[in-house]
Amino acid sequence: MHTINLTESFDGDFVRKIECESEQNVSLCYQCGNCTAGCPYTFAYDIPVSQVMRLLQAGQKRTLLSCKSLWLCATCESCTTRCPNNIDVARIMDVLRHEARRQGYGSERSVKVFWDTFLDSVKRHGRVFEMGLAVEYIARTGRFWTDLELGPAMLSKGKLAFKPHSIQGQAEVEKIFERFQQQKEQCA
Amino acid sequence: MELLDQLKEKIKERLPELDVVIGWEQGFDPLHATPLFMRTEEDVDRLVFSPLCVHNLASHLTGLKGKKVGIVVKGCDSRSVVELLQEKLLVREDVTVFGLPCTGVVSLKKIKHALGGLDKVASAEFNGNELKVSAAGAARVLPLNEIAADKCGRCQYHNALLSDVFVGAPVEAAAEDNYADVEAFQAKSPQEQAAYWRDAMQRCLRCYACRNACPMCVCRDHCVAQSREPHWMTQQDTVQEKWFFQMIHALHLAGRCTECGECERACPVGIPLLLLKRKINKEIKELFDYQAGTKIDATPPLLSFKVEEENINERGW
Amino acid sequence: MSSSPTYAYYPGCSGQGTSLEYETSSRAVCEALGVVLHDIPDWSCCGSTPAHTVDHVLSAALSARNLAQAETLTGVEGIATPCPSCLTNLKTAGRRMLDPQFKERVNSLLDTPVKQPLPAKSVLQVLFEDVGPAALKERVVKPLAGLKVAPYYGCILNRPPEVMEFDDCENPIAMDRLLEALGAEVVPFPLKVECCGASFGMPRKDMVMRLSGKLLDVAEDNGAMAMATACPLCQMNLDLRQSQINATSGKQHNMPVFYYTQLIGLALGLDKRLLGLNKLCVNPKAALQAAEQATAGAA
Amino acid sequence: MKIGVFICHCGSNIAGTVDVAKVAEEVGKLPDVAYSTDTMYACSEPGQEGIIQAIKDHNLDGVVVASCTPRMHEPTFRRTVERAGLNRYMFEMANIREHVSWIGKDKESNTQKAVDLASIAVAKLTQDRPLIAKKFGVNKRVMVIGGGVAGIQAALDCADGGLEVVLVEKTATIGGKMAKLDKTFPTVDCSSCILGPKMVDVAQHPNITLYANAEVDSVKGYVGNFEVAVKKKATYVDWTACTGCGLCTEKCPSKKATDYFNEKIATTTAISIAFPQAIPKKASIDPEYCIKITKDKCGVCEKLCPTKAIRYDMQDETVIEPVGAIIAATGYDLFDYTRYGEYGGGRYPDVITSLQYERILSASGPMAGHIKRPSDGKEPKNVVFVQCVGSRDKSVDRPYCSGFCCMYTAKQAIQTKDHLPDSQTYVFYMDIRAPGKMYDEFTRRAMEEYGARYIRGRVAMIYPKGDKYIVRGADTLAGTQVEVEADLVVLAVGAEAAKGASNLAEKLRISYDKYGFYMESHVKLRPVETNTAGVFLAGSCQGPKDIPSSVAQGSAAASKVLGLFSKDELESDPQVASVDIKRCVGCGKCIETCPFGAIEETDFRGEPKANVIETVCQGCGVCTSTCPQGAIQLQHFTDNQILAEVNALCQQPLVTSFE
Amino acid sequence: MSAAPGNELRIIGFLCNWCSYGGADTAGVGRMTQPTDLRIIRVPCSGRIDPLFVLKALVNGADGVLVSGCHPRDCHYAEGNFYARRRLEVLKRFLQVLGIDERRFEYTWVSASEGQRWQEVVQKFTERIHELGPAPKITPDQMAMAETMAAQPR
Repeated sequence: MHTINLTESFDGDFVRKIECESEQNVSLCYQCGNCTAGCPYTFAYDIPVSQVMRLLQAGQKRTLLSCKSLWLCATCESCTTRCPNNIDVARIMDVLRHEARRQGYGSERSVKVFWDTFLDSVKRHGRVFEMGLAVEYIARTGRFWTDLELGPAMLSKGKLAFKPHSIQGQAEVEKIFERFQQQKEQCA
Repeated sequence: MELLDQLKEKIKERLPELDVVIGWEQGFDPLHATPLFMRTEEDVDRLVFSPLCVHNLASHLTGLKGKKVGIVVKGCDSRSVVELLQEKLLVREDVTVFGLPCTGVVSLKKIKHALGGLDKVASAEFNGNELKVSAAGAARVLPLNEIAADKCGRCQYHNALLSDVFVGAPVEAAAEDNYADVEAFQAKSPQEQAAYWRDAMQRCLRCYACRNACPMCVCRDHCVAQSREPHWMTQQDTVQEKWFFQMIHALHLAGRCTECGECERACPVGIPLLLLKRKINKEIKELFDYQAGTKIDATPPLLSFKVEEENINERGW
Repeated sequence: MSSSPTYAYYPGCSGQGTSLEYETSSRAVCEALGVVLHDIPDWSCCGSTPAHTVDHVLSAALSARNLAQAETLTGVEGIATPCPSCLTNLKTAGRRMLDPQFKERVNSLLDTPVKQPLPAKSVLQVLFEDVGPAALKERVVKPLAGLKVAPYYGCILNRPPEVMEFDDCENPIAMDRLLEALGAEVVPFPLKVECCGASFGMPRKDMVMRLSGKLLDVAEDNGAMAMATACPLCQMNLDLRQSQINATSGKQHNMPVFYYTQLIGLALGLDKRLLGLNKLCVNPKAALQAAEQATAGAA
Repeated sequence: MKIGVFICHCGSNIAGTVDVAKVAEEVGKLPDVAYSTDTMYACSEPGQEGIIQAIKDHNLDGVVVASCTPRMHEPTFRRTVERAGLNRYMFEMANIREHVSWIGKDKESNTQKAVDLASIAVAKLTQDRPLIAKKFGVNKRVMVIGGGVAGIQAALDCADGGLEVVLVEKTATIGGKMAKLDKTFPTVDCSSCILGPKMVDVAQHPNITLYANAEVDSVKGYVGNFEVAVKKKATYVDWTACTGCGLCTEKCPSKKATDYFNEKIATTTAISIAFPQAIPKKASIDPEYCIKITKDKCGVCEKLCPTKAIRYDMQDETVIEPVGAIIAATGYDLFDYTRYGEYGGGRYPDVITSLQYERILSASGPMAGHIKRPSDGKEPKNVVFVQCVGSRDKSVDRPYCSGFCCMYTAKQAIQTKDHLPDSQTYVFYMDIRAPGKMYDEFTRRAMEEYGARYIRGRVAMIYPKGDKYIVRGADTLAGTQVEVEADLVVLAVGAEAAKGASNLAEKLRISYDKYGFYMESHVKLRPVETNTAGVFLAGSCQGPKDIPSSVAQGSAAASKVLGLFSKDELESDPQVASVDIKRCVGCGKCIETCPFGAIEETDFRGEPKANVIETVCQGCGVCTSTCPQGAIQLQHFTDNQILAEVNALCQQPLVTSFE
Repeated sequence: MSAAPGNELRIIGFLCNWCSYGGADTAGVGRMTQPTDLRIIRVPCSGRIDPLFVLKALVNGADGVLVSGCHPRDCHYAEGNFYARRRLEVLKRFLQVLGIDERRFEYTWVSASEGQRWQEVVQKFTERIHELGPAPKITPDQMAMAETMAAQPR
């Protein structure tokens, strides 16, 4: 473990940005650990959520944005629901993820690719095309063995449509993404 | 005629046990009635009663404290007597009330307006719903509803609410008071209102006629307007001092004013002083469902409270 | 008698595929119980979890398009959806759009702006509040007596309570009461709101194996013959992936995982085709028969 | 008038953000101000001497000090001007610290505001008149409300000091929470062994009248002369006859009555005595469960009672107690832990409160001191303690630390090991709060000698697994999630204000905070006084406290009462209403509104007039704002004094030029 | 929105000694920053406050008046604030015909422990008065005074 120089590495702008976007005050956290205690994903995290909060208080931007935990949070709201200080921890995790995306981090690639593929599917069809999503995901990750064994069951139950359920308003949905992208670029 | 004779008879019956009975007599001209203090039977014979008997005689009561006093009251006047009794400013046994039914009194201001002046009135005669006036050689007929006092149009208490002797047949009618005048004034912007009062108060002479005419202004010589202990007001003749006096008057009457309108009637410069009191009455009615001078044993709302006030919403402050 | 409860209905994408049977059984149950559903015309995907991991305005906008579409319907008191993930997104979008600035940013992404977001409810909430266990009980023709079922609500149906505003966030009971009304025996299930692994099935199967595996373990420990869920993702993780879980853990779970609407449909004696029991991966026949036998034996 | 003005620096507290010299200069320009200066610490000895010297040097008629809040030092400075020969009411204070320098950083605005505040003080002073206090007699009896350890201590100290004491206790026995405890920290001595003798002393003390099963109904009067109505709730047993033999409780057939003393982990009989050492040791009937009262059957106790003490038709009774002072010692109640759904919300029988655990540990408790699980009576092996349940938790509106949970948990962990040597305890804590004598050493012993495993982190959920409970928490020091398989879980539930505390506060006219704890007069310097003269506080009603602090406060409150009663007469505050007989029209409106009945009607030359009973008047001034004639004036807050302040603010240009 | 120096408005507070004055002290002890416009007059009880004091202030040029007492049921004098509540409510409504914007007057309850609440009340009321701006000079002499003041060298 390395020594953190708190005077030099504290990134106040980063803390303020996360606080502002999440509308939360991270100083409220007194490190009781209830979020970590309740989090179903702690076993998979590289940094438990209470330490994410701690590192955020300490302004440790790089450590946070590069951590895997951000991508493994399912927003199950257990931390938010139980926080004794009424901090919306899940929202902070969300906002950290946004920032990580903006700064080009994506430490859990398979998850990020899955989410991106999902949104592409929405953009392309207006609704999620599950079959297409699976195929695309496998293509992008090269993990062609993913859930291969489930295929027959799903197909035999008629649960996977081969064609997307396209909607009339597909263009409208696509424009949502495009306008979002434009606004983002304008801001940048 | 019948009513007046009956009244005279009743007064004469009671006169021996009373020091004085207050009523009205004809004034200096046919349009004016004036208070009459009856001590003898001859005095009683001068008694009149007509829509010209505008004075609220209750204003004289507290000045006669300690004496056995009889008083002739219209419906509205009776409320003042009730209120004075409720406030223990009169001793019930000392007051004998001769109650009358009343169909309304005139507004001399309206008559003046209609006639273009009140000088040289030779005769005035009520005939049904009309007043026949001859002035400066010309005769005019004025419909009563055009010259009635504003307060009569919304009167809910035509008959004396309290009387030891009631003369005549009670009037059945009772109007609703929806405080339309207050609502209308309230609809103006604060700026318009302020300008209105500024103009009005510039006219004010600080003559205190309003106060002196008020039956509920019982402080008399000790009115805070002129005292130094406490020293609420200076004697400076400024608009805000004069206006502040009207605020004092109105707030000192909060929950007490019986809306006889004497303040406004007495004002020589025509300031609508009753409006201020009616505004407060309106709110007191809404907040506490209370009207002054209607029940002797009622508890005045500003001298009491409820732990939970159902009508006061404190706006979440 | 007041008029029937009427809602704008938002089916959600999975209802078109992986949770077809939830979709058809929800509709069938609502119809049978007098809840009127009008589909939101040309609805689109709410963006689910992936959208809010990118941006909150984008996420809200994907939901907001549907809120705007719902405003074209008349006579509806709100939006009903069977899917908790869609529900969360619709409610969160509505709540955040109370802030006029946020609303403006969302509307700037849309062709048709949202005027006044309609309140959203889960179909479970609609059935619990507008129909209620007592009325449901009266309609039961084929009680599910003997069926020991673990009610599993999933993590976001009731959480966070400030947003979801329905039922207890730690120990919800709405589904319990409805299942009890059907005559089923609801077993204690302490992990009612614990996460199943969510959408990590494809990218991080290991996480789903562990979390859903635990849910199955606890349900079984508590004597459940079946589980009831209210979420397409939960159902898929527990049912479709049960074979994977067994393969990973070496256990032999054979736990049918129903949508609670399927169980209501069964008890109401609705058309089996609409209930889609044949679409469940873990065959429920054995459990249902066992229940029947247990009741018969007792009688 | 010659007024002296002293603007205090308060070190840098005021001078840091207020230009005090400027304030002194500006205020010095006012017409009546003869002397104006700034001073480093007005309240210090040289500060006060400076004031006295200036009064003499400049022949001042009155003094204004602009410094801190008058709620702090007004009495100090009044004594100062008195020492210089002025009447103590020829003094005014301007609060330029709490209301100016501490709440704004802009020096120019602050300075102007300080000038204004000092100016209104000067304006008021020009209207001040000397006032002389009157004396009145004191009823040297004291009422103590609440018979917990704080109340017991206060009652005994007062009684030993020679005062007559009335002790009012809500429940059927005194002893409070302490009587329910098995052992006490940090000595692990037996609670009833140290409390029991004190309880007996209360019962036997000739100066103490005890009303158990009684509550305060209403409080009238004022310091020295209160009248308290005490409602003695029906016990259905004539306590003058009852000998506490217990025969009735043995034979009562209704055995399902709620056992409040045992924190509901057991049931008791409909007629019962709370516990063997109860004081008074008298039986009482729970009417909800009594078969005779509910169904008019049974009547066993009546038949058996050797002294014929049973009264099924007993009614509540109210007695009036005149006292001169009141000590509130109403204690605390436990936070309702069922609000924590994640801990089972009361559904799990083996997840219990710390006080229930005390009853389990207690030899006189329902399990006779054997630790057994409520569900199946088995001895637990793993016992988990969860701290801060309803403490330091904003989400349940309990942000404060309850103070004593860390200590009793350590004690319970030690006791657990003593009772069950094979057991293992785990303590989930956030921080260990052990700032007392031998306290931290004690918690260390729990870990070092008794092997309690302390885990720093909150518990997120508890759920049953088989016949055990999974306690899932965090170990934040290890940075991980942890699970313990527990047999018994003890929740360290926090303390909250006693139920009905705010209600009683309203009767006593004392303030309480948003949680219902009573407000002391000054946080540091007047910890057992209230803002209502003659009403004192002891124990946890003021905020959570452990036994030593509660006892200390009980004694402190008693010493305050003894001090108050050391004089035969008290000085009344001369800031009372006074009638101008000329102006009074005798309408009696003031009589109607006075909250204290302090105004009476008198006859003055045949005219009714208002007359103020000075010792009864509390100085609220409701009468003054009621009287339209301004005939009744609250001294020191007369119309003229307040008008002077209003005028000082309004009748001058908004911005006085500094140049 | 703390007023800039020189930009202050004239706000007068009437506070009861036991609760609200204490609450303001508590806010001070907690260093809870507040706008500086308010000047506090201490009275024993909100029941002591004659509504005419409020009018006196408003007529003579105050831009806002704030009255604060103990919460109902928690009056040091048991009943004073109950009377105050009735009087002040009537007063507030009376303003509706006096040409004085009723928002310039408010009454509320703050206990001695509620420092933060006091801070919020002061903040909110001061903001409100600044939104309303300086009170219109209703009388000619006041207008004259305002002019003199404006002409004064600063």
